Amino acid sequence: MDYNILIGGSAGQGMETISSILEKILQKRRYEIFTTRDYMSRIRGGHNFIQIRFSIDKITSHSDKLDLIVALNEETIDIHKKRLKNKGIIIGEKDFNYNDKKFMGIPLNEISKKIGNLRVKGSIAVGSVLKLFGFNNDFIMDILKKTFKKDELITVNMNAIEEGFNCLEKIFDVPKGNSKDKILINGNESIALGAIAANCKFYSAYPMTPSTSIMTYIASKMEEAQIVVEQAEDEIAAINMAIGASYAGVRAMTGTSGGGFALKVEGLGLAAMLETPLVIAEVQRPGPTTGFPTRTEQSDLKFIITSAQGEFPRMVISVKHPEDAFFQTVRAFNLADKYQIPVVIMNDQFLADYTTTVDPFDIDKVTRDRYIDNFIHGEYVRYKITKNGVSPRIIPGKIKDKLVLVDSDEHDESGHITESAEDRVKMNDKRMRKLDYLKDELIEPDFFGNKEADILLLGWGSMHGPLKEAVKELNILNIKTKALVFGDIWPLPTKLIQNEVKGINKIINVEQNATGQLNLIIKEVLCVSCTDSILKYDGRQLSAGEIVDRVKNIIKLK
Amino acid sequence: MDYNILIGGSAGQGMETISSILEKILQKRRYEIFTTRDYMSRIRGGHNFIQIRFSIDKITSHSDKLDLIVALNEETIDIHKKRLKNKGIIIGEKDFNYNDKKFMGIPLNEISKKIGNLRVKGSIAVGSVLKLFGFNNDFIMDILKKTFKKDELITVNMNAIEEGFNCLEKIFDVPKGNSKDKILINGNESIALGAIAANCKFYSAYPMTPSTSIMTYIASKMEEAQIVVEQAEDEIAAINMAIGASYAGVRAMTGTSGGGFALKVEGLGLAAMLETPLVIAEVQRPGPTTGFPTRTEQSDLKFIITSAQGEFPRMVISVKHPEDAFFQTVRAFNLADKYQIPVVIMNDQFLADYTTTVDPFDIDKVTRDRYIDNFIHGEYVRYKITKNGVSPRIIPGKIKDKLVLVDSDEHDESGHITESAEDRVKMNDKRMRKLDYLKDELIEPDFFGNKEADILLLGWGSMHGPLKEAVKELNILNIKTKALVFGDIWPLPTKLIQNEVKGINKIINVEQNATGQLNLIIKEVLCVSCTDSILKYDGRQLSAGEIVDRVKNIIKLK
Amino acid sequence: MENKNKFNVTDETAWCPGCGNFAIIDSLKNSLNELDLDPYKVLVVGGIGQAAKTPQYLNTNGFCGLHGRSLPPAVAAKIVNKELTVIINTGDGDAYGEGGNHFIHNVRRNVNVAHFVHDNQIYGLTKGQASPTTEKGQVTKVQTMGSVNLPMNPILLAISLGAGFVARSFSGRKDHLKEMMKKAIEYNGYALVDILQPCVSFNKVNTFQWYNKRVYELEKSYDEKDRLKAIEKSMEWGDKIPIGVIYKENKSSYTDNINFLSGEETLVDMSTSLDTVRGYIQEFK
Amino acid sequence: MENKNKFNVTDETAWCPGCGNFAIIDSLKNSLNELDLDPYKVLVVGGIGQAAKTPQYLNTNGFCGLHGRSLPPAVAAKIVNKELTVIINTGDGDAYGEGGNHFIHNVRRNVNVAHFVHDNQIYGLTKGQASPTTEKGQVTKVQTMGSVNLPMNPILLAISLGAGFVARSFSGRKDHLKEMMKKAIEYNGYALVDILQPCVSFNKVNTFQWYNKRVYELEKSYDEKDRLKAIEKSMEWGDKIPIGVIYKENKSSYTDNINFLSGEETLVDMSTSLDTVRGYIQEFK
Ligand SMILES: Cc1ncc(C[n+]2csc(CCOP(=O)(O)OP(=O)(O)O)c2C)c(N)n1
Ligand SMILES: Cc1ncc(C[n+]2csc(CCOP(=O)(O)OP(=O)(O)O)c2C)c(N)n1
Ligand code: SF4
Ligand code: SF4
Ligand SMILES: [Mg+2]
Ligand SMILES: [Mg+2]
Repeated sequence: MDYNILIGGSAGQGMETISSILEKILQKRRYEIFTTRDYMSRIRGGHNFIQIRFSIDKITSHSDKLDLIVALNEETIDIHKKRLKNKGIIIGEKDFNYNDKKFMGIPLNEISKKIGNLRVKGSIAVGSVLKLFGFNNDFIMDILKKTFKKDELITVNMNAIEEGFNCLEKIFDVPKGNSKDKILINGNESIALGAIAANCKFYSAYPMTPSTSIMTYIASKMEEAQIVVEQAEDEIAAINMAIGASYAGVRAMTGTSGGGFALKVEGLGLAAMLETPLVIAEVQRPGPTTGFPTRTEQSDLKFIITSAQGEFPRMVISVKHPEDAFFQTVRAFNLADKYQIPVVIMNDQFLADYTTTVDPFDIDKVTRDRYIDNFIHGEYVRYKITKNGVSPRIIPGKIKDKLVLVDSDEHDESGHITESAEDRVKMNDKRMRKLDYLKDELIEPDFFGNKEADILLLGWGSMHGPLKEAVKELNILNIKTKALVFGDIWPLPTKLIQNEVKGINKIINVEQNATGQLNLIIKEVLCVSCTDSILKYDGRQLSAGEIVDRVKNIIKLK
Repeated sequence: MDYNILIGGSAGQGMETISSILEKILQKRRYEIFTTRDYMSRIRGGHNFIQIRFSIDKITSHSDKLDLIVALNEETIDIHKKRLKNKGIIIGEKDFNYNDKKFMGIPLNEISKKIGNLRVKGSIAVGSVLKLFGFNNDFIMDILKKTFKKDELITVNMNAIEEGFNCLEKIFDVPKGNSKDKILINGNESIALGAIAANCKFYSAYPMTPSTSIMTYIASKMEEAQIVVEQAEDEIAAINMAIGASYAGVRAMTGTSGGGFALKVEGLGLAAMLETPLVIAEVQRPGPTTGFPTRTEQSDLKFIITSAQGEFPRMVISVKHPEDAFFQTVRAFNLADKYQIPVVIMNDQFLADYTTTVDPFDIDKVTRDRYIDNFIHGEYVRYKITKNGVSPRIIPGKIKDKLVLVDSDEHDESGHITESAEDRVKMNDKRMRKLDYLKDELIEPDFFGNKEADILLLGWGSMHGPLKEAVKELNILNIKTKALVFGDIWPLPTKLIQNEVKGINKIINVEQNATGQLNLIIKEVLCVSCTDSILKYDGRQLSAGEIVDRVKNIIKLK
Repeated sequence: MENKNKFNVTDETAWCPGCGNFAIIDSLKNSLNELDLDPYKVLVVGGIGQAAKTPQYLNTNGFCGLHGRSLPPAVAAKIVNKELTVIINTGDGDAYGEGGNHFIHNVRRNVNVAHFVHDNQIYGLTKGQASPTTEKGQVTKVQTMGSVNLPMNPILLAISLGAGFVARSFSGRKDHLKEMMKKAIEYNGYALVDILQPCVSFNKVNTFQWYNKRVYELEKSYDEKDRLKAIEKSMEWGDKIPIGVIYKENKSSYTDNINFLSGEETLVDMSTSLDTVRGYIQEFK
Repeated sequence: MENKNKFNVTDETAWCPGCGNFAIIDSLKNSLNELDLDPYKVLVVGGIGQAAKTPQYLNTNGFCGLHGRSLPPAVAAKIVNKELTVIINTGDGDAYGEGGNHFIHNVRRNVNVAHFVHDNQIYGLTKGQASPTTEKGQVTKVQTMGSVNLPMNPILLAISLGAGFVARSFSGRKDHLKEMMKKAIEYNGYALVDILQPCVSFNKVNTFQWYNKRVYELEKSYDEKDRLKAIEKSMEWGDKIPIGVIYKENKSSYTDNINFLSGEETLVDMSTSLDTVRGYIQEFK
């Protein structure tokens, strides 16, 4: 069982509210959910759509085949009807000028006028959808209360849903949901929660789609959780504030998308040179420059791993799904503190915005390892040369008579500017030495599929979900496939891949970009090259189905 | 014949004037010259030195062995005396508390007091140096006139030189110089001249060592050559102004060092997305961040070739020596105009500041290819899809009723924002297609050395000079060696190297950085890896002699 | 929108119904039309944001660059080709937030451009965060405890920096706005018009009504040449908000100050001869 | 330099003999000493430049970050730990040029820090290009035709932006400077002291003598609380240059405005319990 509902219309028609109500009902009914969002870069008008897929099995990708289209305007039907399954149906305003046996009109205008509020059309449609699946009105009142808050709005929307109920008959036969009590969450909210769980106390950023929702979520808890969320004047200030906050002793974070990251490049190097821990979230969208602000791509990888002048250690983690996003964010703070380096969390619009059902994050697994000294015997110098390159760190103003001097110029152990060749080499080596230790902590890529496979798919970050489903499906089709999906991506973990590529004649990188950046970094590190590529760079996420088709195409099995 | 003079002292002691007078005299005497500068990041005090090497043969590297030390303070002797050759000598103030048969004191204080100007000590020393080499006072008057301008200063300095003459006797036996009539120039001046020769009309930048001298030179001709030199409020403004100027129709350029480039990353992507030609000079210094502001390194390569979000074509040229810097700058403008892409000229402090004698640049080889249309039949769209990805370009305001619309959002052929997947793919492909054509224009690396060599040295940019001498010397020592030095470096030209690596068992990358970045990009592109590396990252340039020693060390021939 | 206006090209925009941007673009088209400019001789520059989409909807040359970076390419284009009428249309976040440094330094540079800031006191395109002109205390999804920063006064700031033409208008007074725009375009030097613009989607405080109730046109007697008075006037904000030319002073602009740019010939038509360059090379002998 | 000053640590600097920076650092040490601050509770932040090397030569905590970016880390450090006395020492290029955007927005943010700008009206470390405060017409190796930009008036600018403490002093008046510094440090909020500082190596126009002849201390009767008068006073520049507290107004600072920062406990000592986070996660059910 696997149903896929598309809700389409123009920005400002309240699609977000409708779909969120529907999702919550499905969640309460214990289904697994996977919802993706396709928005234009505008506030009103245009064409946006949301696809809610639900199932009794765990699902990790959207699907291109639709069971139901909820059309808030006629354009939606034109654009999406070709994706309707054989038994699929379309619902929409009964007055739409559209004749097809698949179309079921609902008198949205009429009913909303009757109710006396033109903004309840969406709720009427929700009622009709529920009826199509044979759901009763359990849970709805609670959800409406949380959504609308004002009594008056709750009542009219409840009425609207009930009216919608009466418009249609049950069509789809769905088994009862039976998942555990799950949370419904997206990637950015998971990162934000991870930051709060890690005890991040300072988040400075400048708004930029699709990263803004990290800031918005933390800001929603600012007062209660006592976290400073500072909207900086620009991205340069944002990162430099975060570095100052970290220097002063709290865990600090900044977040942005590619264009904002470009402005933070100098600051990234500063964090590394000062050896001040820093966590940066970079949520990708298609470039170059402004590109497609509200769409998805994975094209910033090479940029992020090499950005800033000079040479220094950094860690880059690409998050794979909401749960991973949560725990990797916590880990990012721990690694940043342990090695006193910048750690970049890479995400993309797809994972930033898709919502899915997952087990509640297990808070007991969260650790907060600060590696900060509270006592110092004798003289304190900030940049003591040590075996693993990490120098004892203290918080300025916390230990009597101990001073913390940091400098972006090359410096000696005490943090004073040096011009000495010898000091320079020592300091550079000290900084780079951290990499040797960091490499031992790397998490190898996730493996899934058939150990005896002839085909190896490689992916990273958010491609995890679609690849997981694709591999399952390919193996069902008897196309023996396995996949590795990298989370830790720089430094690149090399053990598993070196094993898994042995004897494989089809190595295919599956990436949401045009140049196959994962392939390029694997070449650089291991001199191993993919034989084929599945790439997409039109701003729309590869689905499991698409990956399956393209693999078939590559092996000429069409 | 090959002499090496070091002039050392603290900042503010006028070393730049002394050495410039000495260089000019040697130039007039038709010697080949190679002068390197070692400065601290301060205006007064500290320890700075200049090494003037001259010869009757072409020389392309500094040397660590000294024939003569001109010590303006005692510290200079302490620091450098170990580098003195057997027959080398030291001159300095006769009152220096220094006893050694190599030391020849000159009464600088006494004479300058007598002359009545304490600032002429340097000129006295110049006189003594000239005498040591048996030079008479030819050319001096002319040079002093150009240096000091004011009559009074010319006279006292002439007196000083003559006094200096009388202090010592001839010691070194030098054959007469016989080079052609050459110019004495450094790398940054050559880039600046290249820009003027290319008819660059707009140079916007923010001062940053070691790139500032490009701006300073162009500014010195601002009025006469009618070039707008605009000191921007920051590097972001600098690059965005240059892009605006280029859009409006002139050739425009910006320049900076790594930290400033970090701030220009977003603008780099903008130039690429708007398809507005742009030339950027990036003059490297040791990082991370502020690092060593006045010293040298080649550690920005990977950063520059991948910087900015998203994927787009760019060209990166690392300049090899002053003549190359001149002609590559001209070529950079031509390529930028031809492909409507950003072209980055990479330089470093070593080549930026070293002065050497070269044939006057042959202006007849300069072409100015603009690829701008002056007539348009029918409708004009800025981003017409074409076979080679380059769309016809016109200057706004120049062709009646034709408009030029550019946008950093993904756009259609007319420059209007699009959200279409199809448009996106077309435009991205169009932009990337330029790379296919650009690759055909790449200049393969310079080859030198023994065709039958067992050892292949690889370098890029300014390493050209030291490598050239090193290869010559190694072959004289019967260590059969050849070298490839990349100028065009991204996209990487691959033909020659693929040939030259065949059958070689020692491939050694020689780079002024810690991670061997050239090796890494060769691995990425060709899956060819160096067997050994000669790396240096203490801010001091590898000399030919050092390279020879380290090669010997690698092949265990010590 | 008049159809005969030669700056018209489309009625399709990405703006919300009721947005103040519609009135601003109409006034802009009308002012360009009344000044009888030739579309191909006009360049409109935007950064990124809702306001910054203006060049997309005009029949002129257009440049939509980076968020916050509208001024640098605009002034450079003017320096290169002063025959172009160069106008910047962009948001308050773009102009005063991300672009603040270019704002303050371009007032000092005084290139002859007209800068029209669509000041909706909010970040529109990114869905409603505080901008530099957002009132203290205003709650948004990011400023959940209310904005704590003192709002910026762009008029006062521009005058303090030495701007020679500083005006305010309101999208709800289209004719007034048009006149301000015309004056700004005609002024020789950097000219700022801060345009109060309701954002119906995200600014629920500074609505059309809010502005409409408060704005008043400067009295006839007002002396726009008195700098100190202008500063005092520019501090007026709250129950009454003056609109009009708050300060004006004639002075030479950037291209007047550089001799080779002050003549008839524009930089885009100049060329350095190769003989000149040959001479420069000889100087290194 | 008094040897007993606990902020002393070295007499070795990278500054030129005769530079105004020596007097500034002396006054700073003396003011810190007289305020009886504890070195480990003081943080001095610089960007990059000659002035910005100040933290290198002090017995305090020090942060030398990026050119132009001294304010963001400084204010963040203060927000995190308001027990630290946070001072910024940096150049005019750093503060008003590259760092201009942080300057204008941190005035608005009003965090309790003291900002001491060593205003030598030139870029020192990079060898003498025009800074935002360089006089119009001044010739440098880059401004070969003379600087064409209107010089910025930082005092006027800061007041216009709403700063609550704005002062000017001169490195040649060490006691006056010390008093200004003390007041700025004690002021609750963003406090600017623009310090006239001769650069003997690169600014041959604004020399010690030039300043010394012109500066005068504000009359006793001067009312530092009258904003409009302060603005008028701040426009005085040329033959006579006023030094002293030009404007002062008491108001709440950033940490006063955010309830959980306004108490005794500092952010660096706060912690969000994991139970709280567990609750947040439950909200997604
Ligand atoms: C470097 C960068 N940072 C952030 C953004 C995201 N962004 C786009 S528009 C905008 C603000 C829009 O506000 P404003 O300039 O006031 O324009 P409005 O939409 O209100 O007209 C932001 C933050 C971006 N595109 N680039
Ligand atoms: C991003 C960046 N751009 C440029 C520079 C080069 N730089 C260092 S200091 C400086 C200006 C110094 O002037 P100012 O801030 O007035 O300080 P001063 O040396 O005069 O005290 C510049 C441009 C840099 N270090 N980083
Ligand atoms: S979001 Fe606001 S500014 Fe943007 S178009 Fe809508 S109403 Fe206008
Ligand atoms: S260059 Fe100027 S500012 Fe810098 S130390 Fe020397 S005199 Fe002082
Ligand atoms: Mg706005
Ligand atoms: Mg300065």
